[in-house]
Amino acid sequence: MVKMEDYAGGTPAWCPGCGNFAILVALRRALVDLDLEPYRVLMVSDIGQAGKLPHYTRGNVLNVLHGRTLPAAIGAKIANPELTVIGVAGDGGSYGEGGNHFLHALRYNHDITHLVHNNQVYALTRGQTSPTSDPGYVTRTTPQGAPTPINPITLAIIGGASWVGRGFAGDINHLVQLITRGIQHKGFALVDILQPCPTFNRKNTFAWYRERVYKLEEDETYDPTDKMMAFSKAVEWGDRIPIGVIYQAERPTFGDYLFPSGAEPLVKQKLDPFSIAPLLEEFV
Amino acid sequence: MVKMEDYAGGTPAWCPGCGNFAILVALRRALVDLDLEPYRVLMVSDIGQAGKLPHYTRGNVLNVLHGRTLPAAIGAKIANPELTVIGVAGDGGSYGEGGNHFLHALRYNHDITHLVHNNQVYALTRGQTSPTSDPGYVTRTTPQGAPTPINPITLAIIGGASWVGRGFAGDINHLVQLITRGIQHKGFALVDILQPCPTFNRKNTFAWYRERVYKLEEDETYDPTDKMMAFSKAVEWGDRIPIGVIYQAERPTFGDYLFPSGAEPLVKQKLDPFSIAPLLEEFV
Amino acid sequence: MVDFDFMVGGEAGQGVQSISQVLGKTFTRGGYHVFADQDYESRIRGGHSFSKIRVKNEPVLAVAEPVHMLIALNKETVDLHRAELVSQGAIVYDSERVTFAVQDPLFYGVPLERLAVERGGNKIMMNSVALGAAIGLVNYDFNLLAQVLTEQFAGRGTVAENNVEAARGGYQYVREYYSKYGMEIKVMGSSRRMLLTGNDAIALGALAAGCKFMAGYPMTPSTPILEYLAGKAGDFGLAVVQPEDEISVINMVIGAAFAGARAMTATSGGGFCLMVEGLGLAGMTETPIVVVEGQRPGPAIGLPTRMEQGDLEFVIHASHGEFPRAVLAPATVEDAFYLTTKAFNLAEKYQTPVIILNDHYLATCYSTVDKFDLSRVNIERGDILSEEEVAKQGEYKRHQITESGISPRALPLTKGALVVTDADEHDEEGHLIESAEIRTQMVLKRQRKEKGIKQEIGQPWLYGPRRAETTLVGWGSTYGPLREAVDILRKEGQDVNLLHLNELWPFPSETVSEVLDGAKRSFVVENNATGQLAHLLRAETGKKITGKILKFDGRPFSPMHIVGELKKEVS
Amino acid sequence: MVDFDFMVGGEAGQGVQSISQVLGKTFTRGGYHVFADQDYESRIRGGHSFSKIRVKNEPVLAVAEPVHMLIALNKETVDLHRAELVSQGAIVYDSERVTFAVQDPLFYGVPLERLAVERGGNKIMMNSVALGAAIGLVNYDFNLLAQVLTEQFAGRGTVAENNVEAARGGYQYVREYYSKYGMEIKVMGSSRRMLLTGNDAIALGALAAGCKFMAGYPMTPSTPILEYLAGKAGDFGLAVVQPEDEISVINMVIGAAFAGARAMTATSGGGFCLMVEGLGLAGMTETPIVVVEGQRPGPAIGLPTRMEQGDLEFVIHASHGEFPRAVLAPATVEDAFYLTTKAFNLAEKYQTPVIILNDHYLATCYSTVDKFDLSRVNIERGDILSEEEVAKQGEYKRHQITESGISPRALPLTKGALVVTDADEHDEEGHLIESAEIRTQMVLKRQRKEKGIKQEIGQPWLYGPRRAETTLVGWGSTYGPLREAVDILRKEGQDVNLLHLNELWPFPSETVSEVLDGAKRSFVVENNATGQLAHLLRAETGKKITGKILKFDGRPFSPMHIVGELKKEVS
Ligand SMILES: Cc1ncc(C[n+]2csc(CCOP(=O)(O)OP(=O)(O)O)c2C)c(N)n1
Ligand SMILES: Cc1ncc(C[n+]2csc(CCOP(=O)(O)OP(=O)(O)O)c2C)c(N)n1
Ligand code: SF4
Ligand code: SF4
Ligand SMILES: [Mg+2]
Ligand SMILES: [Mg+2]
Repeated sequence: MVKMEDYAGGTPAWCPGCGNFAILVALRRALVDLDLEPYRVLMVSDIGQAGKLPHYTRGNVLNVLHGRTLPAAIGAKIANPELTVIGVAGDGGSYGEGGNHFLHALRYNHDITHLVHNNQVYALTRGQTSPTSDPGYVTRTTPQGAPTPINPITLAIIGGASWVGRGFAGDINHLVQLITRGIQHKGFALVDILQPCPTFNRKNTFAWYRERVYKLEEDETYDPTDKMMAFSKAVEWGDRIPIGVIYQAERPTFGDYLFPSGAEPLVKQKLDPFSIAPLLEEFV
Repeated sequence: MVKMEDYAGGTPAWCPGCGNFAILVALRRALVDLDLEPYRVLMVSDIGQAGKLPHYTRGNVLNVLHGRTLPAAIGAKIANPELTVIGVAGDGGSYGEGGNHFLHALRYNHDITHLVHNNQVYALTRGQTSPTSDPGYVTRTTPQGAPTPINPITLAIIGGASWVGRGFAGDINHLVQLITRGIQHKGFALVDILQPCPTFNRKNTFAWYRERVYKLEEDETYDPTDKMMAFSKAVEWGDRIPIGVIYQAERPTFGDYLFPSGAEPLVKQKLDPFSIAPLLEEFV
Repeated sequence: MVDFDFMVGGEAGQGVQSISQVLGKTFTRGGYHVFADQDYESRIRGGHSFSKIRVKNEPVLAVAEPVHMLIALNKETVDLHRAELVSQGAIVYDSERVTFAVQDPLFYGVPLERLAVERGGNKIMMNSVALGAAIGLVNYDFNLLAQVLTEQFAGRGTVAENNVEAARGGYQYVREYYSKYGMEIKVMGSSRRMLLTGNDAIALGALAAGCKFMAGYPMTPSTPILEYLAGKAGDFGLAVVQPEDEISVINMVIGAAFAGARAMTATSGGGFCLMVEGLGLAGMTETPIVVVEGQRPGPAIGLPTRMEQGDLEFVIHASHGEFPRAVLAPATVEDAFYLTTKAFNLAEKYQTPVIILNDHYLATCYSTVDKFDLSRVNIERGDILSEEEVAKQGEYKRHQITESGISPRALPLTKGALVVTDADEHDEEGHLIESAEIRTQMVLKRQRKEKGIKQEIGQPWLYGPRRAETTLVGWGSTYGPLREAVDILRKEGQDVNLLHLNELWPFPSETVSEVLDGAKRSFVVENNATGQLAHLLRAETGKKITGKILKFDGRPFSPMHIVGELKKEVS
Repeated sequence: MVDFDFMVGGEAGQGVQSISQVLGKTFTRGGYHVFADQDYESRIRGGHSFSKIRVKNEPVLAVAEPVHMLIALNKETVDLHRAELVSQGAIVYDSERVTFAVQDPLFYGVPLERLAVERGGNKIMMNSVALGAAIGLVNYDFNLLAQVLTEQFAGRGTVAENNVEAARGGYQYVREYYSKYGMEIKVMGSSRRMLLTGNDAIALGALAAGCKFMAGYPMTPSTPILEYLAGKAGDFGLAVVQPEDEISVINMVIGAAFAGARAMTATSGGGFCLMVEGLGLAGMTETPIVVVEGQRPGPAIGLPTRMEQGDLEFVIHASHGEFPRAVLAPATVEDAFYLTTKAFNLAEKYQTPVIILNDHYLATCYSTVDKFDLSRVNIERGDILSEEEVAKQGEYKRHQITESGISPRALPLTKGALVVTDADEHDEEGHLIESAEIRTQMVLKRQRKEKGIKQEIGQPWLYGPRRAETTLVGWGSTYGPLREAVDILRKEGQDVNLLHLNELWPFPSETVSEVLDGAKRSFVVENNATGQLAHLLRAETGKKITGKILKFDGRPFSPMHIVGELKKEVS
């Protein structure tokens, strides 16, 4: 049985009161609940406050360039599908610098879980606007206020993600459930997490979110497999903000697509130069 | 009065039967209809068969790197809003290599018109899969058939584009209208054009499209300002494919956002080193 | 003579940098010269950061080794830096929150937090209390501090007033309890010199040069340039945008420059990597752009908030294919301003990219500088044809082949001219070609521009005698420490001079060769692990440098470190 | 002795390349050696493209200047290339579709299109008719051609048969009408040698080396590597993916390599630009990756389907910061195969990126090559710890500091080991740090790996005597033309040798210095405009090359061109 101590790591370098602490605890608890030993888990993260998370727990870790979490995670998953691969990144890395990877990961349906610490700001670089900053929010690079943001939830649903959830760092128990389900899902699971950054985001605070979030799980009529219903929830933002599993569907993963009849994990295959002998004949 | 000859350019290096010829004619006619002299127009294009178009007509031309049409066009438009800026690119450049720029151009609502020659294939590089290849379509890089594509029309509507149209290279008159309206629109106008590539796309031919396309303009109940209606048309693909203005809305452009109280075009401003004298005091 | 070093240390978030800046301004106003550096971690709160602030009665371009006063915002600062203090030094710390096992005679306890609350109303103002205490200990003029604080917090209601009161609390406390502290800094006079960082100087340089378009994606150490310009965009009618990524950035800059606006960006090595393809596009389309590359330790993310000079050869060879470019690496804060204005001129005159190779050290250190002489800033836009000129000339060809390699520009929307350019190889009209002959002509045309640029490249700076037994060779921001090292060594009787390069490419081979010919031995001093200047210099001149003094731990050189390393080398 | 040059020319889409390949295979099977190059435009239909196919009774590595037979699929081909024909030459053309004002005695008209329709059923088969005619004119064995065509179209129903019949039509026509044509090529024997391009060789090398993950984004000239591997993915259990862009590509490759698969990509300069930041990430995280960079003329898009060696210095210095890498530039098609297998070994043994610097010429030219000796291919994966080894060793540290600089790898999902790495500077465990000491240690550790790589770098090839008055210095794919140029010059009595570099970085300075010391004068021969090897060589050895023979028109060197240029230089 895996225990919380198995996932004890270094001391976080985050600010007191940062929403990231809750996400760290929730991820650790989810992994414990799933009884996954750390050596079975690969966390891929990028640069930003979010990206530091893997250093504060245990597991295999590939920390990459800002915005490149997804391609690195995808490469690793294709090479060894037996790894549980979890992406960890910020809103800037995921939707800004890494926006193209995000867009295309949605349609390919890679079997990885992507946690986005969405604090609606570039935190590690000290508070510039991010693609999810609320419109009008003033930052040092947008003295006139931020422009129209993107909505990662609608994009994910429309773009082809097979599992889309939104969590809130202010509700750990709910977040544990959400991350657990995301990891269990076979296919690309986006977990967009509302993460207050008390230092640089003075608007979207714990209190601000608490007043607004409500759980989809509490609405019995809500059916996350209904795309149009999911879409109507996805566009909600402002007075009421839904959290929970917003959308889910079953469709073949990229692994299924790549090797329809299955294949030995690439990393386990034998390397044999003589295997190419028949190919040489093609060139005679 | 501007005439068709004003827009006569070099001899196209396209294959006989290519859909690009019709797009070239349509663009020229639209510019003539709009009575825009060539020196008022800036065509920004990238690398690919589509990207060669500006060489075959007249105007100011900035031909850039594969996938980079949009940022270059945006930079030019911000610097000189008096230019009519038209982006010309393929599906690969627009939605693959340039996917991130596309995603973000939607939300910023730059006042440019972007023509995508969507042949659902990488043509200039000789026939690899593109982000819009029909699923299962076999190319040299996808012997197992192409994976799930993106739908640029839904993405554009959801992503915030204020004007979204789809044209067909097999219907020039309709295409002329569409491009004209796109250019007239104040804000980001995406004109996705179904462009048969007889050489590398043996599936989506003129005949294939002809059997399927129908004009939204012919349906009197269709209201492109109704987002949900637009969305329901946007997801149509297969037996019936709508062309025409799919979505339109009015919202402030990026120029309005950047200079809410207006500004002299950047290129017309006087450069004066002494203007910074007051700033030096800040550092005393 | 006054040559006094403060050091302030604490956690990220306690205002170390702000103390350092206010202290610097306060002494600058009193006629002193200040140089301050910044050492901080890549985190927002906690950890340890510190700054040295050197105050001197004559120009100063580096911090010195010994510390005279340590302003400790937490206990760790004392533990870490106690040993760096001179024997007569002072440690200002919060006597009510921090206790030490051994009570040191240098300890000057001040109830920082209590006074902050009592006088300012908020414990966050303990940094102002500390400022007051520091000023008080050296018996400097409190009014100058009060002035600076007031301006610093102008427009924020009672905040300014409260901070001044907090500072006054610290000031009065030390005047009362520690009036017999030995070292004094008297006001020398009144000065309107500026105190600013390399980043500030570059941002101001860009504005002075008429930069009208700035696109940037945040990246340490260059983010402040983007932020400063964003703050001035409204007033100066320039467009400042933060797009989705650095690829978008560089291509927007190219678009804006093509349309006719002076355009730039600022990034670090990682962001620059993403701009490399665009750099070549600017080269091919002959579009004038300015790119600031603020180096930090690599590869990859490396040490985001630290110092390195590891990108020299990368930047000179960046992008596939061959095209002319200029690379300028400012030596001082002042140099950063003037070189930035020069960068825009070179870019437009030669229609090609110009790179300002900055680094974390110069980007973040504060230096006292005379007000920039704006009459020295010329705006040379090169050949841009008006409508009339176009009409006179007949058919306009964007890439006309000329002897200088420079083709007159016309800007789009010039009646009579169609401005056509292509990322592919093209003919004079800008249309794509396959011809071997035209290709050759176009390569040669672009190459000829390099000759012109080379003539405009400033000569390396020589400090000390023209010939010396030992020549130190440096580049970029190490100038200050190197210069001081030469002073120290010469005072000790050693025959040393300094050859310093701040305009690096096209490489000023002749002067470098000549100076090295006069030296018995030569040493490059570089903040990197391989000696990139030595490598480049050998490629350009054939000369082999005797030895390399290298440092690649993410920290800048200090003069004494250079002196020490050189002695090891030549002993 | 047979040394016969065919040239085939026509529009894009007429099958020039396919004729060249089939002709090449046909003669290779008869015991000859073939070398064929490709000249084509960046378009799919129309324009002009051509190929030279040289057939020799002994090994051949370049095409020669004079053409013995011109196979003209259109009139333009005759107009453009008539002058290149030897006086005894022949021009095969469609006598019913093309007419010429002056009827040349060399004209061998064949009703290509008519025979294609009559015999093959489709005018598209006129290229097969032309093939038959060419074989017939030189009175070669038609059966060999029929064999090759049959295999070429295998699995496509009657297409194979129809093409053979079309070819037979051409063959019979010329045997009937032109049986007295003077030059013959007799079958020499039977051979199972291969005919393949540099791209083919690299793709096969990757498969032989056990590459299990290939990500690529199409870009000339490297696309065929991606396409070939995609075609074999199913059979060889390797994953081949075409992601959204090159940034995704390189980071996927890094992810796959980190997880433990041998992983690679192939691109050109423009795509490589976008991979540069990832290259540094591989350096920092010590992840073994192989990147093929197929050069073409730059900057920017340049001439997409043409030849240049303009990226040498870029590739050696690419990415900010400093880390070890290897750069291998295959000299021949055969070399491309073995160097590719070596690239994977170097990458894994030294856990760092290895770049195969290919170019458009080598990528696309066909060469007769002995079957690759698969027993020469060793798979050396370096230190990878098993579960047992990890258990024995105790705590696993991914970036353990060692004398060689190499830290034993464990792959994720090895029980007992947590594999942790970071794009930031990190400690032995892989966790990010701020410490100056650890930073220094880690930089030195990575740097030490370069020593190991340097020892494995093969020595430059020396052709001709060890010492000569004139030494030509080349690198990469120019080996064939250079070697032949040396042969020509030596036959003329000149004392010339060739120093050729195919393993370029770490630079083999010692041998290069030694050989140059023996030469009175030396000339680099490079397909670029600045002489990048000369620059690099001087940086590494201090030696100044006497002169540069440069070509940058997008076309490869021919032996005679080199001979001519050298004579100009030394006269
Ligand atoms: C290519 C590149 N550009 C910019 C940076 C600088 N950078 C580091 S973190 C960051 C923003 C992080 O924002 P986000 O991803 O939202 O993470 P957060 O810090 O808010 O958790 C940026 C721009 C970088 N490291 N690399
Ligand atoms: C960075 C980069 N990667 C790849 C290429 C090669 N390339 C040129 S055109 C093209 C694909 C073009 O496809 P698309 O945009 O759909 O245009 P089409 O030719 O189909 O009109 C590619 C991959 C390039 N020029 N630059
Ligand atoms: S800056 Fe914001 S996101 Fe970063 S650690 Fe502090 S509170 Fe958290
Ligand atoms: S390859 Fe396709 S897109 Fe390109 S010119 Fe030919 S038909 Fe048109
Ligand atoms: Mg964020
Ligand atoms: Mg296309």
